[in-house]
Amino acid sequence: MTDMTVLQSRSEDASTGEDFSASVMSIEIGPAHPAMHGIVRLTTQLDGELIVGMEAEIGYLHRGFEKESENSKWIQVIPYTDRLNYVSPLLCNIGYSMAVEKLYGIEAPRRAEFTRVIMGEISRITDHLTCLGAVAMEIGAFTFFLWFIKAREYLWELVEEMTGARLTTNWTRFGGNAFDLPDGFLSDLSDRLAKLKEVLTECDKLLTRNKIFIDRVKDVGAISKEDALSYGFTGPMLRACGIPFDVRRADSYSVYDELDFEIPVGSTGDCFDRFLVRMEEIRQSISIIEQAADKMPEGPFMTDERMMHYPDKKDVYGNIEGLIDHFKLVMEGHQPPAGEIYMPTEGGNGEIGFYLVSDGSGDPVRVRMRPPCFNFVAAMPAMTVGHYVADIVPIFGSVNMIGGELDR
Amino acid sequence: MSEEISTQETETPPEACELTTMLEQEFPGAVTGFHSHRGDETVIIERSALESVCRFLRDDSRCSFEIMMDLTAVDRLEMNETPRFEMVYHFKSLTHARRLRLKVRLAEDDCKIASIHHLWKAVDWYERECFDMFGIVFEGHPDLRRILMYDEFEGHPLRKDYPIDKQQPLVELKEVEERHVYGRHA
Amino acid sequence: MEILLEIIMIPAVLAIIKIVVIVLLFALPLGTFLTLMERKWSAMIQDRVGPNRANIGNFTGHGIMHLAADGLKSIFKEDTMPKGADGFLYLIAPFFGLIAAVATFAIIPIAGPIGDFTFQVTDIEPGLLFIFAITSLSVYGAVLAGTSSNSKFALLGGTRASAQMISYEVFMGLALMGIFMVYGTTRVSGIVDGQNEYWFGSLIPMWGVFTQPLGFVLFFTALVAETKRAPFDAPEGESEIVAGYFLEYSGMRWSAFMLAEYVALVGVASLITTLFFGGYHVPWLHLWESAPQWLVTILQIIKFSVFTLFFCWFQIQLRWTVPKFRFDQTMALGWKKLLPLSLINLFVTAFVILAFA
Amino acid sequence: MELKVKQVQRVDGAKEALYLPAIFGGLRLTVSHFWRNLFGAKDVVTVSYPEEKRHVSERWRGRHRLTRLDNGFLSCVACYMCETVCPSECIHIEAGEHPDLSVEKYPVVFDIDELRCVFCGLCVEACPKDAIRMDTGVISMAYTSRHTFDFTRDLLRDSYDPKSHSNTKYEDNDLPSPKDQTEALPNSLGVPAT
Repeated sequence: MTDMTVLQSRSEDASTGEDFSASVMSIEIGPAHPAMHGIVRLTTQLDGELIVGMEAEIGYLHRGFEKESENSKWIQVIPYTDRLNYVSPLLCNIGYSMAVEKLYGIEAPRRAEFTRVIMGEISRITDHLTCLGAVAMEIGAFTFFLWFIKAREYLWELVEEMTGARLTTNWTRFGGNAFDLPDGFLSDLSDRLAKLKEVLTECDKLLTRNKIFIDRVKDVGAISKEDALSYGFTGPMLRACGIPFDVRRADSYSVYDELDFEIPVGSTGDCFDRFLVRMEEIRQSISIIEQAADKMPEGPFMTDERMMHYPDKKDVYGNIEGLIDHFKLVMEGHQPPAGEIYMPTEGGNGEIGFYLVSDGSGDPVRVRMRPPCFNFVAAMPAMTVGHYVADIVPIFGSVNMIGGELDR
Repeated sequence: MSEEISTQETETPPEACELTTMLEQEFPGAVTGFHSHRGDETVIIERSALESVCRFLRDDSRCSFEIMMDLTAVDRLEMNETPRFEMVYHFKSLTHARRLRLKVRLAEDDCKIASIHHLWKAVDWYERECFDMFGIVFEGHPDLRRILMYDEFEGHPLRKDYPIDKQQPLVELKEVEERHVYGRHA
Repeated sequence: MEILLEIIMIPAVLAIIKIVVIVLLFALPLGTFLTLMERKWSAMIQDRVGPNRANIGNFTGHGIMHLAADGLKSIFKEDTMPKGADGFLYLIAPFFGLIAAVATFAIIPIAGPIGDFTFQVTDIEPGLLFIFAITSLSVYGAVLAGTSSNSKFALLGGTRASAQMISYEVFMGLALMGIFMVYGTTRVSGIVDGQNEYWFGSLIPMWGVFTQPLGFVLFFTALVAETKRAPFDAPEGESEIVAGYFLEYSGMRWSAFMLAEYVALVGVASLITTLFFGGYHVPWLHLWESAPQWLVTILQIIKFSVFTLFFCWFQIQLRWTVPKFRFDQTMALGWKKLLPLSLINLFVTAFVILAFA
Repeated sequence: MELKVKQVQRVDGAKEALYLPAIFGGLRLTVSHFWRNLFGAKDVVTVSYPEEKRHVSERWRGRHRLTRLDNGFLSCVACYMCETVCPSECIHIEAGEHPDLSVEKYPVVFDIDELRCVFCGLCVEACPKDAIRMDTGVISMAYTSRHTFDFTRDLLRDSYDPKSHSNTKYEDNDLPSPKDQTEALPNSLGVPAT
């Protein structure tokens, strides 16, 4: 950046004897600051308005997810995963459940997988809506934000209809889902998607071609492909750099290989590209949902493996084997075979990977979640230095830091 | 085959996968074990070889693992395994579309390992987190301090001998001048 | 009675009465009203309901009670001062902006003169130059608040405000030069009367917006920037520097900043009306020659109020439509794009006047 | 399916550089919303909460209730399943012999600390007797003291229509504190009050 060269020349002057260090002002962005979506502290060194140094401090929302999980039963971890990425809780649910299924070496029935795809993509849309809305709001487009939040509300009502809660969904189980599709869900879904598309069109008109907006996000917070890979970027942040890495295609889990979608990529990896990539991903997710709804097969929504799920209530009430299974499953918990697996899934922010170690007992030995935005926040200094203090806002917004996921 | 998976069912026969063979050839004596449980290729290597193996994995065109996906540790205290700690590195190669898990075992009384922060930038924070949670010391890391917990926190919470309900006293807020100075080179 | 009338007709007393009427009955209530209306209108834009909870005995009046509630709240809130703040400057800073905003109304006529009596506090010869002087003063409020607060965010806000003022002051003057040239005066009444002429018989009034369309856009932009409203609200920058220069203020002093902003908003709207939309003159009213004087005056006040209100609404609508500039973009826009444009506008106007007049 | 890549379009041309077309385009949209909502609030999606309530789905996990058998006894047999499966350890059960021999075992104490509860619904799934449900539709519990959130067995007992439940506004005084619950409620054996 030209600003940086000016700065460097000034600091070179400083080495000749004049002390310019006093002109650098240290300012705390966060932990409580309007642009910090969760709680994170960016200690920023400013020269005028130019950022010359930054240190990110995290951990304000650390709740010991991994420690708690190691002291729970396998099934009791699912409610914890709701609270990892709390704008796309279902994706974390699905990621964890698929990881445990991999540990068992089984697969959920097709109907369950298709339902998971639908719900997962809904969650991805809510995640992107929140992220983009927040970016836009913080650079002044408040109306855009509220229209997006309105659209998110449509989807969260669907999530509520399906799971019984808007945020703390706790919906997936090992080998299937807690509930099947409710009556009339698919028609509700298409209604809501139509509304969502309307909002998207409007918001696209409102902002995407507005020069003021373009000025604010273009060439801001750009990161090169090499740096992005080195920092371990995944998801929309990596795709904005031009690398079409999407776990849904790269590792092709679930039934994504039966669904047709495009992976949007950017070119420069700046905030504008991240914005556009996320916008396009919302559209692709809508198309995925529509395809999955069309292809929705009939059949069970839960695997019929024994000791994977609670027996049907009628077996519990009227069948001694069912009752015993039920008691054993509740009291001893699920007991996946010993081993270790790493299950990558595409979350809202990037690759959500669960690394699970089991010793064959009812308690997990290790539940490790790879938080995608951990890497993004680690790269904040690299992305912001050389920009103005006002640029922290779109950069940090497009990072889409989710405190629950970052600090676990 | 390593000993701990002798109890578990493995779908793949215990013959080495391609990467393992390659690593065994390139670093004779470094690979102490491998397995491929549920398709996750895992290689266990000697601690001393970590840095060179990682450099090889990143730079060699047959591997080219561009992304350091995850770095964590496992405390095997309750599994009654020795050595107690196991470092787990996950890599992803976009060029060859595959993943690799690398493991290094560390004894409790000597839980030090070479830092690989200069190979992938992501490692910097991952190693800080691992140090914070497990107390594993990464030799050569430029800024090894706590990341999720606060500086005054005692112990390492993800060790199995750290009680889950242990409470630590509230730390008094220090005067501004005494607080931690941020900035690497400050 | 006659003595009373005589006292009233003393110029100073008359001016005071006019100030009371125009400022206290027009500008301030409208400004206060707009603080609520901004919230209500933005809610409508954003498909929300807006404030409607404050009530007295279940009477909410669609949120009108929030005005009272907010007023009471800010009066009774603690007036805090940060440690290390420059006491005197900190305490007086909020009122600079308010005074400057209110002073704008000194030269704005809200209806045509009846005999010697003008509906204008004073019709001074420099006219609009007074506006420039006053708007430049208004920035002192922001700068003083920023520097005296002993807060880094406030300091950044204050410096941004001053930088922005300097960038926009220049071409705001240049944008108005065209108006001075077209109507041949800087006196406000002269400009307003000049706009009561018509082209093509009585077809199109010679409003400033038609004679100086580019000048209108530039001047409007400059005024919005001067009042630090979106898209030029980088000095406040609520997402990056929290609230900018008034970050540390609370209670009534904070309200003074808010009120100043909304009074300035009304000021902008009335200036635009006066300079570019024929002021109080109702177009084509001269065709109705037998109109009684009182009716004309009332119509003029209504016309002026409606246009002012429209431009208040327009500014609010604008704010909730566009994102905001970064401060360096604000300045780049001012110096690199709008200043050359206003110079071009000036030359073209001069050329046209020389060629055709 | 093969990998399909789509390059996003970065529109930043001459038309955008004029600023005004996009601003007026945006204004057209916001003004249209403004006018539609100015008269009659047609697009408004906000719910004015205390007066109107959101429709809550049938699966909504709200406050718990303990179901009862036809004869009025609690269905719960104090098997500790829900207590075991609860991830937040908010359920506390003490089992006891019932004087009525037709009831084998019953919960002498069945407390749910609603402040600890994370509303995951695992207890409902784990219950072998369908004795605990979360279908009351109570979406918010707002009381002014902590002990009010300790719901005891008799408060959880399903003795009223869950539909009327959601509209009831609880005051602190309406609910007995956990300490004196045995005195406050005559039917501490889990039998119907009438």
